Amino acid sequence: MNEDILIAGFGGQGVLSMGKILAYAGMMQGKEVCWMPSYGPEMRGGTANVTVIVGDNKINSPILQEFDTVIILNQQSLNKFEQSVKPGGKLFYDSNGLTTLPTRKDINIYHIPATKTSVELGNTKVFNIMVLGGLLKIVPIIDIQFIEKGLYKSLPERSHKLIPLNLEAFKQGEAIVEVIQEL
Amino acid sequence: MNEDILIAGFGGQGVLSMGKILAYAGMMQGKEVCWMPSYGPEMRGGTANVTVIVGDNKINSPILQEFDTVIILNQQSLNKFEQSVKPGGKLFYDSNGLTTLPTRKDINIYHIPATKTSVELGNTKVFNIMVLGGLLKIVPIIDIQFIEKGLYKSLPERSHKLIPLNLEAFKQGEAIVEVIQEL
Amino acid sequence: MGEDIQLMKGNEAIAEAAIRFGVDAYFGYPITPQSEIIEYLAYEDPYNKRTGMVVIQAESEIAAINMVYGAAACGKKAMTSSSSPGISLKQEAISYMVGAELPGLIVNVVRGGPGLGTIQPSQADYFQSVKGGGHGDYNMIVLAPSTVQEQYDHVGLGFELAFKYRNPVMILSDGAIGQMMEKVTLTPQLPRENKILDWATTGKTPDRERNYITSLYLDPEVQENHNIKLQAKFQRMKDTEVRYEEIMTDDAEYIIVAYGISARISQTVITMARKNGIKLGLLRPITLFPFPSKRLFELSDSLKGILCVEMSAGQMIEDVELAVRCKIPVYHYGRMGGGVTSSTEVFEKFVSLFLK
Amino acid sequence: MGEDIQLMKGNEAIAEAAIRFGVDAYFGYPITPQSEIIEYLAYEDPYNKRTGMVVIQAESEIAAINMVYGAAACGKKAMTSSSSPGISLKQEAISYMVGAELPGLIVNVVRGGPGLGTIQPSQADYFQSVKGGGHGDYNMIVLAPSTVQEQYDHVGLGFELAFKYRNPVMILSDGAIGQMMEKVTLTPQLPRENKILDWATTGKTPDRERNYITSLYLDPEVQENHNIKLQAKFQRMKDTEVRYEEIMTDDAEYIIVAYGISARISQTVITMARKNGIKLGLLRPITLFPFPSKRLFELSDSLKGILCVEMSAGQMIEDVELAVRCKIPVYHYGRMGGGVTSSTEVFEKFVSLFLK
Amino acid sequence: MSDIETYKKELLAQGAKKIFTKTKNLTDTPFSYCGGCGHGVVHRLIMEVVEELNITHDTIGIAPVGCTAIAYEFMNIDMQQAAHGRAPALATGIKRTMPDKYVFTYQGDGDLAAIGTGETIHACNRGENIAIFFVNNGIYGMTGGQMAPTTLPGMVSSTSPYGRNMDTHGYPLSLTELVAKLPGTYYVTRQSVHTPANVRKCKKAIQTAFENQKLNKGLSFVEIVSNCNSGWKMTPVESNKWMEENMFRSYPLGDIKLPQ
Amino acid sequence: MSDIETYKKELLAQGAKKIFTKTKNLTDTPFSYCGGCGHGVVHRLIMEVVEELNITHDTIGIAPVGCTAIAYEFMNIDMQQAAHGRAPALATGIKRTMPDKYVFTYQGDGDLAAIGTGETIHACNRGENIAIFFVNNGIYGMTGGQMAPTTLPGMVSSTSPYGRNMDTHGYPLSLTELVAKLPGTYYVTRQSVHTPANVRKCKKAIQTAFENQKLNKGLSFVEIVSNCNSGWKMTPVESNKWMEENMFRSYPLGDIKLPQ
Amino acid sequence: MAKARGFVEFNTEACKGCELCVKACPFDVLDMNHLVNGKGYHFSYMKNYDQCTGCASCAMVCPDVVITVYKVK
Amino acid sequence: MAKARGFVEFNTEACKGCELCVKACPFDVLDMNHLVNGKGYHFSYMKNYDQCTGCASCAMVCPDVVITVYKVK
Ligand SMILES: Cc1ncc(C[n+]2csc(CCOP(=O)(O)OP(=O)(O)O)c2C)c(N)n1
Ligand SMILES: Cc1ncc(C[n+]2csc(CCOP(=O)(O)OP(=O)(O)O)c2C)c(N)n1
Ligand code: SF4
Ligand code: SF4
Ligand code: SF4
Ligand code: SF4
Ligand code: SF4
Ligand code: SF4
Ligand SMILES: [Mg+2]
Ligand SMILES: [Mg+2]
Repeated sequence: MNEDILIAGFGGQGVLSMGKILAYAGMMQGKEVCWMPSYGPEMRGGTANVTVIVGDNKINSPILQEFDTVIILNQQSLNKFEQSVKPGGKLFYDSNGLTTLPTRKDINIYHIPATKTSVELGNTKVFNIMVLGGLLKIVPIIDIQFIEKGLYKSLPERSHKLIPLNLEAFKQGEAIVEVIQEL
Repeated sequence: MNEDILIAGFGGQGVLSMGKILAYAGMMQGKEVCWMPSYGPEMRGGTANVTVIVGDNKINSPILQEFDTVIILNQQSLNKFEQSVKPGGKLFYDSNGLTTLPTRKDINIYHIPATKTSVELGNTKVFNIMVLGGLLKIVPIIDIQFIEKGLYKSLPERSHKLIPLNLEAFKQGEAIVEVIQEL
Repeated sequence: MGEDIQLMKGNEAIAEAAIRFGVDAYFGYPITPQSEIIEYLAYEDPYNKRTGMVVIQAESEIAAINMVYGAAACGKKAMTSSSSPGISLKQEAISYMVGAELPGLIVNVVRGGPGLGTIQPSQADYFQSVKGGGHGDYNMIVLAPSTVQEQYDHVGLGFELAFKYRNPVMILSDGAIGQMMEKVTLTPQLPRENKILDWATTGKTPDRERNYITSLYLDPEVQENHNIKLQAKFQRMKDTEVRYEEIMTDDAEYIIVAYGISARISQTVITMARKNGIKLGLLRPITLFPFPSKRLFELSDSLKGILCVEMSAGQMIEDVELAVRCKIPVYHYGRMGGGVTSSTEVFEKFVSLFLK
Repeated sequence: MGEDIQLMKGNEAIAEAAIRFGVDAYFGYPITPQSEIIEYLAYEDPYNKRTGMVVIQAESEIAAINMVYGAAACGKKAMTSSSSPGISLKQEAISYMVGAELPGLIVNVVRGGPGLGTIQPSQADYFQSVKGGGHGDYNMIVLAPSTVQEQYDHVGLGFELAFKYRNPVMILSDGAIGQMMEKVTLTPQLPRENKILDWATTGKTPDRERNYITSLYLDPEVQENHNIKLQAKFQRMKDTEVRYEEIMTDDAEYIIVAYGISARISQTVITMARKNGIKLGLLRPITLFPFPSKRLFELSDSLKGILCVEMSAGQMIEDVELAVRCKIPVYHYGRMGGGVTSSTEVFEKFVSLFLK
Repeated sequence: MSDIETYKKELLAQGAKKIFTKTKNLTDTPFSYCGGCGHGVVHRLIMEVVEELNITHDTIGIAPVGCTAIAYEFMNIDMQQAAHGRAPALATGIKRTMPDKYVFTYQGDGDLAAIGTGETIHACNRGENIAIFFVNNGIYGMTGGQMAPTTLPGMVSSTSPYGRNMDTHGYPLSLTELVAKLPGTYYVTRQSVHTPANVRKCKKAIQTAFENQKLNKGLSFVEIVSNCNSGWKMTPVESNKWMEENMFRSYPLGDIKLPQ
Repeated sequence: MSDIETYKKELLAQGAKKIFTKTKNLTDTPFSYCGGCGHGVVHRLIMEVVEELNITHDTIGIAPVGCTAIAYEFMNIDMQQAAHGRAPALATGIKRTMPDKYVFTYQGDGDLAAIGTGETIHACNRGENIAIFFVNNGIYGMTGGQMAPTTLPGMVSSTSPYGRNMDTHGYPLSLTELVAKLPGTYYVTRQSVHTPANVRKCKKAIQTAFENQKLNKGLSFVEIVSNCNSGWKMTPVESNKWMEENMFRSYPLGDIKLPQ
Repeated sequence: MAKARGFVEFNTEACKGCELCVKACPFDVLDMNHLVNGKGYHFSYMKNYDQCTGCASCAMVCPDVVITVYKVK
Repeated sequence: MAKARGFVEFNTEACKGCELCVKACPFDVLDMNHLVNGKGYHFSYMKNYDQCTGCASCAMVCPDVVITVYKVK
């Protein structure tokens, strides 16, 4: 089975790189992967989103309307993509960016307070990976060892020293994810 | 009936303008006319030719392979176009430019010694119109009065004073044309 | 006679028409076999001596078509002309003009290609003109004159259609028609209009919102709506602007489909055929886009076959085949070298294809 | 694993392929959504760090394609890339390259038009690529990758074909495939060849006549013979280079014909249809010129209908209709705004057209 | 009431007047440019001058291809969007057919000095009676920071990631100095908008450009050296500093050709 | 035997040597140019220099669009025919991929200074290590004598039948002086071929251009002011006189930029 | 000469937090707020409001025309 | 110094009658023939052949490379 994932937030939140880490890790684990970003000048300050498909089957269309899993990191994205979760699918959010909360009753909803936690840790740069930790805790499509390999593959050499810190944050993410609603 | 005419010689011999005078005159006489030149840099020093169609019917193709009447003013043109005269058609030539003479037996052949005559008259500029005089003597498709009108129409104002001289030359042309072979 | 009849080259007819139809501006760059257009205009000097029409020799074909864009966006009647390689250079701007919904006239006096090719006549730019040599989904009305008179008339018609649809119009001529002289009945001088059009950029007066001319729609949805609007416009053209001429199609068992200079040659072929008792007719598309597909489809019921005569390797033939839904045999005959085919050649080809 | 597998953007795959296939030179000008190609090459700096491949950012798309012309005429593997408006600017030079029989690779990562349009993906440059956006009768092989792997592979294939036929080859990609990342199996580094080709301008050695590269044939007869030769070459391409992929066409009652990103979307549609017991298959042209007309004609005998899915107003559909000789219903579905259509949309369209 | 509100009220009572606010010649649409980008200031100055000269109803502007392709969203006047590099050709088409209008192009360095070189040189050489406002930020902003003809030696961009190398990438190109040599240009100047004083000077130059046009003097060419903090990968404040220290050395501010 | 034959025989007996004959680097095809046209001389000089420098086997020339589009018919070396104005781009493509070859473009004024302005400026600015031979005859010869950017004020052409009017047609454009300002050009000179002395000087300049290329010095730009007697509608002799009296005033002969 | 007095108003939602006005103010009036606006930018505000002379330097350099200036003449 | 002596030969069929060589000869050696060649051009010939110094001035300016020059050294 393939997992169709959407990550959506502000351009500055590292949405695209979050997707890249997932895709790299999936690849290291020998899976089929596809990463499809939104692009162009609208991203300047505006919303960015990326589709990541990870799975065992050949990937057909990279352009999806509905997703198994959606990660929401700001209000605009919630407005735009709450309806894109497949019935029975999963929605993750970080409440920090939100003024309203998801309301659908037919999906599973999880909260990852990654902004808050990373600020508390004094390192907002690990926000990304923390979100992934929360995600993969619930949707265990990729092993942490491959996340590590993925990081080595996707980050430039000079950033490799930061990887242990990132793995810490990943685990933190696994720890902080809360179930809001499970079907 | 339409008369399909080809005039062929050196670019410098005024081949294109000869055709223009014919076409203008035909137009003044209320006929259908079409003038189709060869063009382009080959004309630089090389051979030039022009098709003129004058007649009473709507003119279809301006691109002809065979002609009722062909006027030949240099050797290359003789080589190239002697075969383009329709059987029973007419070929006019000025022997001055020629090293060989037309040989076909199935066409009418006329000689207009216009170069020689115009040199003798001391005015080589009227060579053109002299040829036309010879032509129209044999192929009376246009009246001299319309040739006159055509000249007025086709020549720039400043050259109008030369028209009487040209009409003289036209008549001279009528006078000098010789029958070489008539079927 | 009363009428103002002149003997003119096809290229000169376009230039004189531009002045007489009150065109506001011509922008061009020399190229054989159409330089007579700008030369005639330079000689007539309409800016100073006739209508005030602007005539500029631009630094390139690209500059010329973009000058057309600028003037057209002010609601002016602006035109350019060139020949094949120069027209290729204009493709980006033509696509922009359609995108920005700008009227304007582009004349292509086609010569033989590809590449620098030859300066002799050709009809091998059909696809470029009709299918869209530029990028994106677009169309423009393509007029195909076959007489010097039509060269003249199509300038007027071209601008009428360009402004009716706010879309560029192309006159697809060729070196033969551009260079030949025929009688032209000239129409009376029309004034340049100096109309202020409500969409044009003529300076934002206090009584209206600003006008802007653009083909940029970053939002895909807005872009799509724009394209839907454009497509509806192209459909309107198809519904209303098809023009063609038929010769002896009433009783025809076969027809030739040919435009421009090839149609002239084919007329003679029809005459030859009829003399030989062959029921051959001619359908001459005057608009290549929109193509007279409906009429061809109607005719195809009673036809045994169609010969497309084009001075190309066979381009229009695709539109003919689609028009008749491949119901009857459709063949191509043409030449590809700038040399123009003769009526006899075409006739022989016709006989060998259909009657042997 | 042994194999060298990387996760790459479609655009990056093209750039990496250029280096690995031993391409001699890339000349380009930035434009979204394909600037990653030149950026990747600039970062890799193959001239200094890998193969000696030349990478130049030209002053314009026109300069870039003419640099390709110059290098190609020396027998070098040279390429350029751009997106729709930039490709329109290259039309004159593409026609020249065909006329002068020069190999070379042109990548078009298509965006929405007409005009400046949108930077989002589109497939509306089909006609321009396949029918000839430049002047004159010409064709080039047009490759339509639908995966990042194919983006990579087609660079190698493209040059192979370009040199086989001495004709430019186009890769017609789109913003979606250019921007997305997938796994790519990289092939081993090939050396740049530095072969001296007998037709190329590499300096006239005493043992041979001079070589010259030209598309100019002033004499119509010579031009015609040249065109006849070119047409024979295009026919050879049609005879030998057709490439396509079929998915579940064996028992299909209907098929979708789609290329590039639309084919990807359509694959999902096939899955949906099969789940619903509908016998739908897919024919994906890999070469758009030459078009898999013969195969479509064969298939059409057992089909009830065809849906063409293109992100355009309907361009390839003409080739599909001609291929099946209008024997069966052929419909178009597509989007025109840069927004990519969804599989569900296509499926619903299919059902409403054929099954209701 | 907060202290500041009290303060304002007090000053208003003392007769404080609004001495600066957004010109009506700018629309309500917020600029889509990056924070700190000089394009916004230049937009404002042009629109203020047009307002002050009272030529709003007679001015036609041309947006290029570049970050400011959508300048027509912001400038509340009649505008045209040009193909990349062709704005001077559009301007020629407009000015020749509408000689009483004020016509200006707004162009970036990629647009004007790379793909548009021919159009720039020839419009200048013809002495078209227009104004060219040329915003030189040494980079292709819109497409993501590629090298421009104006990129400085050693400067990093996405297509010169190891710095512009003059041997292979060529030299920084200043068309401004070149067009100043052409008899068709009447007024050529180089300005910036990174300090209040420079902004005021630049506004004066823009005003002169329009005034020249009224007098039918030929082409006025105003280069504005500006930052592209996104492309340069700096904060706006850093980028202005970098600009002063680096850009102005290659592109010194000041008048290059003055009306005689 | 005629007197002259006797005379020749006598001189041969005295040891007369052939001191000048047609270079082998020209083909046997006679030039298709008009009688008296300077293109022929320039062709010959380039081919002689290539022969004398012994670089025939390493030289690649580029023919433009213009009267000399078919220069490859005459020059007995490897050549490419370029699209109108694009020769410097071709040259870049060649030189960058074949850095050991000698590359030159041969271009007319329409080709180089009108449609090709961008390519000219940028090849010069990049300092491409090539030679540009620029034959300026003030007109578009090939297409029948239309106005060029270089056409002189008041000069009659088929598109300026009442003389070039600077108000509407713009000013004569000298790209030569402009490219001399660019750091990428190494050697810029203006020559003519209308007298034996000028021919000899011109040949020296052409030679310098090739020698610079050997030294990898950047771009050499040799303008040759020439006649187009057909376009000017004069005899060759008249046209050379007219050229001296008129063209040289706007385009003064001499070196413009010399290697430092 | 007594120092002129003035104040400025911000279209806070239009501010992109570029800080150019802060650097441009000759009287150190302005600073960036620790709060963010709807677009997520820290915005400029009058920290030392009573030092403002209404010189408009801030408004001159503001790329987003955020600032309106009032001055006592 | 005794005047150098020389002579020239013409590829007469290539001559286009431009007269540039005639004007260029410092010793008035050349003139145009009243006869025409195969292309119809009057062609250059050595009228005062014994004045020729073999200076090659004529050959320098001949656009059609018609002239070969011989000289006694
Ligand atoms: C024909 C064409 N080529 C390329 C592009 C892509 N493009 C858009 S903007 C741009 C460069 C913009 O740089 P500049 O002119 O300096 O403006 P800035 O964004 O820096 O203000 C380019 C290359 C295009 N839209 N059209
Ligand atoms: C794109 C394009 N535009 C125009 C032409 C037509 N054309 C051929 S030569 C020429 C001008 C030649 O003038 P110049 O460069 O001065 O060379 P000359 O003939 O004077 O030596 C033009 C405009 C063309 N072939 N291609
Ligand atoms: S990318 Fe650069 S030029 Fe464009 S808006 Fe941002 S800072 Fe300004
Ligand atoms: S037209 Fe002019 S440039 Fe061309 S060959 Fe004749 S004289 Fe020379
Ligand atoms: S008006 Fe002057 S003093 Fe007041 S905040 Fe602005 S810059 Fe500072
Ligand atoms: S200059 Fe303008 S946008 Fe920048 S921080 Fe100040 S008020 Fe905000
Ligand atoms: S070689 Fe000298 S002297 Fe002899 S004919 Fe020629 S120019 Fe005259
Ligand atoms: S210069 Fe040459 S072509 Fe001219 S007349 Fe003398 S020999 Fe003949
Ligand atoms: Mg820029
Ligand atoms: Mg010239």
